[in-house]
Amino acid sequence: MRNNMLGMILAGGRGTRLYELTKKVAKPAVYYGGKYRIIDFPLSNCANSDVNVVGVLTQYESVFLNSYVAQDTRWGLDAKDSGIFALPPREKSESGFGEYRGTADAITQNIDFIDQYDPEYVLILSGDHIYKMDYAAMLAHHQQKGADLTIAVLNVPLKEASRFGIMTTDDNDRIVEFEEKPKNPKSTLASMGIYIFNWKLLRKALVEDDKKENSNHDFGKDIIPEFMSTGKNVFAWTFDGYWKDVGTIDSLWEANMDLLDPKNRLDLSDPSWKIYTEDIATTPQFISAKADVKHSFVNQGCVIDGKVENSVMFHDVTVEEGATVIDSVVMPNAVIKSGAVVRRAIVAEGVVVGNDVTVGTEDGEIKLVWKNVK
Amino acid sequence: MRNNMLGMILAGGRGTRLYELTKKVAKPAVYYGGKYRIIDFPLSNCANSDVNVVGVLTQYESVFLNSYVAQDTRWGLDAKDSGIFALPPREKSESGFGEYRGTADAITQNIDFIDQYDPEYVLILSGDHIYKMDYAAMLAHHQQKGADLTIAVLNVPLKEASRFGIMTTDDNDRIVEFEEKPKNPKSTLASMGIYIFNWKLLRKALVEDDKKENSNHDFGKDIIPEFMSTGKNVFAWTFDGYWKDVGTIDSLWEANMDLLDPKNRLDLSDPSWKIYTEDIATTPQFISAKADVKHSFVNQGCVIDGKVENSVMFHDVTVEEGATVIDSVVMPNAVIKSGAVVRRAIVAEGVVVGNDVTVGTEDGEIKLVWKNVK
Amino acid sequence: MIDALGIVSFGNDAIRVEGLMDYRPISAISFLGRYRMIDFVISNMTNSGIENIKVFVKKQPRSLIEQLGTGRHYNINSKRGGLQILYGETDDMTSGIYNHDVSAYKANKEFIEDAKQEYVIIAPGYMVYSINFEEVLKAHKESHADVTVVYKSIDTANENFFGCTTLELDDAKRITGTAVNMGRYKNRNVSLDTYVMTRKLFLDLVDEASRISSLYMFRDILRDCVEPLNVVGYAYKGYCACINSLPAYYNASMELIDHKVAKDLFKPGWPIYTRTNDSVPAYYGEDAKVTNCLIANGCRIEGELENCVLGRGVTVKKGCKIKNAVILPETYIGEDTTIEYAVVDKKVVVKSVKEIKGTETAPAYIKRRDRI
Amino acid sequence: MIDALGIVSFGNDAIRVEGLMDYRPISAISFLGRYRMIDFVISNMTNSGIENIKVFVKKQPRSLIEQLGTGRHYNINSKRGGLQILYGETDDMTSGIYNHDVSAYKANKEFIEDAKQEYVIIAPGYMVYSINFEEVLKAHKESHADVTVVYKSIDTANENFFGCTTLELDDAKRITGTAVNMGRYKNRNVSLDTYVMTRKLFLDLVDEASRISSLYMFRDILRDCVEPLNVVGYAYKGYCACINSLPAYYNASMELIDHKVAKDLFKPGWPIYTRTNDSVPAYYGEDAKVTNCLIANGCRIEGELENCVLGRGVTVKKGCKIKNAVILPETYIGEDTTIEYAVVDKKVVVKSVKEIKGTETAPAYIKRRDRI
Repeated sequence: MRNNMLGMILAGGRGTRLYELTKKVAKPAVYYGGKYRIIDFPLSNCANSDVNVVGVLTQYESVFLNSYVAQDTRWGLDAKDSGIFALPPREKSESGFGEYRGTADAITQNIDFIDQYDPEYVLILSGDHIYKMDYAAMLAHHQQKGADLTIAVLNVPLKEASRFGIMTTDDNDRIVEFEEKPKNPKSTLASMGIYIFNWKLLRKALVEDDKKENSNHDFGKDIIPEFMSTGKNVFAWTFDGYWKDVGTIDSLWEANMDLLDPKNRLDLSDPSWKIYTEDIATTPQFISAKADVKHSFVNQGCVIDGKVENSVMFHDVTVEEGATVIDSVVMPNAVIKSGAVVRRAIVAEGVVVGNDVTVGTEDGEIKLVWKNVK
Repeated sequence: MRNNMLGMILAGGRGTRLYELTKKVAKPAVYYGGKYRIIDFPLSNCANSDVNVVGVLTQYESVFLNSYVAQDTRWGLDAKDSGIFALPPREKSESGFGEYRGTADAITQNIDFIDQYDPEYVLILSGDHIYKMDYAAMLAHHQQKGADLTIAVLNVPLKEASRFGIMTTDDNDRIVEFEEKPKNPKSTLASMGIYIFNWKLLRKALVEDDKKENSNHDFGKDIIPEFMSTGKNVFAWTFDGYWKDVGTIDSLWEANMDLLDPKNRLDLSDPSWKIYTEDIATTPQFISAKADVKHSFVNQGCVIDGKVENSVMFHDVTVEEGATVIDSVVMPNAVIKSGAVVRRAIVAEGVVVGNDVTVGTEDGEIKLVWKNVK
Repeated sequence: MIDALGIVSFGNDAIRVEGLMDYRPISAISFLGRYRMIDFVISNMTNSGIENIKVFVKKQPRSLIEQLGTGRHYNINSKRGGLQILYGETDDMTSGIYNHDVSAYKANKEFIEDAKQEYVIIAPGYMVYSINFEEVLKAHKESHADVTVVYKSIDTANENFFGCTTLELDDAKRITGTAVNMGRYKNRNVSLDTYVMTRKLFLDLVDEASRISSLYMFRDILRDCVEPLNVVGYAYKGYCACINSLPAYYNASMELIDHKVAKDLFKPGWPIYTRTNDSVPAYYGEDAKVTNCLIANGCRIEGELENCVLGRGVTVKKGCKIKNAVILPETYIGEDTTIEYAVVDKKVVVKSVKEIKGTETAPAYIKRRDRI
Repeated sequence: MIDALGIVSFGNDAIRVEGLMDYRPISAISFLGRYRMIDFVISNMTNSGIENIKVFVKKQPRSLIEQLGTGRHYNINSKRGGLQILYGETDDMTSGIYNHDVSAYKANKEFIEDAKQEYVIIAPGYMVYSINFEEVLKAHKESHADVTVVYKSIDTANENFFGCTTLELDDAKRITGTAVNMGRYKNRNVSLDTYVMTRKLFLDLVDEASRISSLYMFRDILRDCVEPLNVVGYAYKGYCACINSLPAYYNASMELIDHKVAKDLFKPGWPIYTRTNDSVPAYYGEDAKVTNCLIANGCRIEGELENCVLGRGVTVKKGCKIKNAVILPETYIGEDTTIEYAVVDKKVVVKSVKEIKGTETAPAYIKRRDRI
């Protein structure tokens, strides 16, 4: 750890409002952007920010996620002293077996993991947000301010502010007030759930919190208020880029469509900040003589014989001759058969949309197609 | 998986009779042989036998073990479709969170992991045995016999037979009787806890066993008797090499001393069957003008100024001038200070044996030195 | 795992892909957008269970070193097997004509001697095919041949495989003579320069060749051997292209745009691996018009493309009309450019030139990193 | 991470480790049993936060390709940074004298141009030292020098660093002149051929050098530059050996057997990485008698050793008496062999010869894979 900061990604979420997409994989493993899984974003951010040791706290349906993140070569965190480590709950010699009780408890139960590396700082991240952020710049701000805790914040529209943890800061970026989901927000600076802690102080706070019976063992509800109330140096660091929490089918669809917006600020093709993901062996994409592809992202291995417009196509999707895909997200290995029409839909991995079937409408609700339709 | 066999290593054991050596690491992570951890043996056997996808079922104090095995480059299982996957218990969408109830249950809870790879055979191994075995040869025997299940067996002395699962076989290696720890053993063929199952049959048996209320969900007690009683083709494959289950301080010490025996059959220097382990950056070993090293294994990074005889020294051990180490195992980074005498002892990692201190005696019990002695 | 050492050979001097080969050995040339030529032979080997592979390079090793890496992306487990790059350089080599396959084998003999495998499978880096070497080895053992040569019966020898070795076979598939394809006949059995033999025989033949003449290449010694040895042919039936000239490179690229033809090369369960570049999916703009094309990731297409192969990260701006062209990775084609019958090498920037035209038989070539 | 590109240079023709260099470039030579020479400079770079490293090779790249691999064992994360091996070969190179550092830089200029870093740190593969380049870069920035040259003040210039450049420094540490150490004086400031400058200046100097003469090497252009440019010295105080001859190689090996000397090279928190070989711990037999030795893993020692360095996997049978020798990896010394003052190369088998003796100033050399 050259910059002495260890990353911990909270990736235990079930993502129940993504329905069938999270039936067998945890929310951080959900597909996004024609090629990626959501957790590729915090992992790639870590790799690009020189955060070389990353723990991923998993719990729900973690078999796939554990093995996915453990292939650390994908994100280039494969040097001798680097690595990505899946951290599901485990049996301990002193306390037996127990699941994570809250976001803070997930860290508490892995104090021994963190201690192995003896970091000066610990970066806490969420595994289900889409954004590009330079954590090294945030750390520089943390060090410059002499902070004990720095919280990354985002300016949100006032009407949405009550969905977030809201900060009030002074001229020096010091946080003077923190309210979790306030009814009448005093500011529009929302917490992104991204924290840099001085590890010694966090460690102490976690050990104390662990003993409190009434605690939710949660960063937003317990640890940050504790830091505030005991007069620690808590600072805000303002982020000014694309950021999305994809909790629902609608927001997942929107986030994909955002990529097609010419004004979109999430540039995935910037060579200096690549988003890394699994390397899949496929052919190139075949665009046939009958194909008509416009305003879309199409990934490797696709065979396009039909019409694709304003859509995001994952690897190895087949769109047969005479089929139409508009305003949609089509996940890997899906097949859109001849004559089928797919509009405003998310087609899940491997799903076959049968000949001449129509799913979705031009202006209706976003449709999740999670099993074959004939 | 070129030979279509997936490996599953049971590595959940606490190893309570190894006392302080397993306080912070699970038994499969205990040091052995001057350089290795016990689990390096089954993992290296898998790599050398072309078993390219390996699941490691962990539970007790698994943080270290999970991250240790996940660095699959160490064992050369780092190709695109290969890998070692730590599989601790996890929360599932349909059944919530639960620890492994027995050896068979550990596999049952990971049926979905195995199904991802769709193997024809599954190899079940234990993470805490020391031996070199070609599982590909065992698989060839399994295929040749048309077996549903093949159990690796070892000829043990009759008096020890009642500690094992004991097989009776016919001329064709078919197992006709299986008794778990019999009082009056009918044979000396002991199960090594190494099984090759046809996955489809095992999968079915596990799903059925999962529902049985009185089951221990254990291979020896439940699954194998079930295979026997339902007339499946169960065969024995006889192993004729070095094999050791190191469950106690005495047996761990013995296993290390076995390496120094000229008749020892566990050749760790055979280039065609290397045992792989963590790669540690150290200096070479410095043997000074005052040193006297005889009949010992000494690992990289050691600085030997004193006398070392009939001992196994792990990396970066310091033996100062005038210190003596005889008939002992000294684990990494331990320091034997000037004038100290260590005999018939296991000195744990990082322990300092102070100036002129004596630990152990010439013919006494094996002494475990797990904290600094002054 | 099969009991064979893989040897990737380099071409003889008849193999000359004009332009492209000024910058890298043929096996490192970009192909079909996603791949480099060598991906095919290495993937064939690892899919066949060959994990110990020696890749011979004649010169300019850099691009191959980077493409091959440790081999993990080709599914080679680093400690069991491995990809070793062997270089033909010798101290007394003052001229290129002595730098041929036999001299490279001889200079690196110890690494072949040290291998544990009973057999060698030799295959070149300039063939694009999809072959199961396990089956070839099995056939070799069953035939009790000394040497098995993989060949393909073609009826277009007057147009393809120029300069390749043609084989005369008797009814038992024994090879009775060889010739060089000068394009005079249509129907020929063409050697794919792919051989199976024991490692011992291979080493003997290398010694024999270098004893006869310091100019002898491996195919020369094989020609001499059809009499004393039992040299047998193995017929390969799938797609194969021999990339030994710029037109051959261009034609194979055009041919494989057709998904039906490509299906004969890309077979289920037989992945062609390559090194990932972590590029984004290809983006097709509002005004894109793309028909009959093979596109790699990272491309941004705002113009019109017909019958093209685009490498990774190619940009095609608005108003472009590009037809029958192969554009190599990271090239930028500025607005309103017309391109027809061309091969545009890597990292070219086309800004001021507005028209590039070649012909079907003599495609235009724009050289690497050119700014025009 | 520091904002510098690492460049590992190869030596000029004055660097000639007799025997050993017939088989590999100097940077690939085995050193102190466990290492290869290049491990020191690469570890220094990665420990200093340099993740983008270009290694220049003059010839025989194979052993370096294998030692370096992807660089992960040197702690280089594969996707952020990387080790790239660049080869000096050019088509018009008919003779070795044109194959020098400047021609190699020029041939591979595009890779240096494409780098993102502001600075370059150039360090050779034949120095054994332990240096923090982050501190050198910091000093370079603070001094506002155009070029910083790392040097060491030594009082044994009559015995060591022959052929190296010596520096004349004024009180402000500005370099006012250079010379070549011919061994005439004891006290000299010796250049460690280690430089810091901006990437832009480096590229300009390479152009300048090749403009003046096709025989100009990088140190020639630096000599010419001390007047127009502000070239400043940075004093390195730790252990350093320049391995530019067989005696220098031998002497450095002998010197570092002493743990007190070695402590000046192997510093806490500054690991020297190398490629693991997965060898077992060294075995000392019943009759072994080993004093004052550096031993690598995989050795089996049954004889007597005094003042020796043993590489990985060396076997020393009973009755041997080996004194003041460096034995390279995988060599086998049969029973009752006496060796004194010798360097025995890799994979040698000593069976019939029973005595090998050199002298302290001219150690005997047994060549690679010899069976004697």
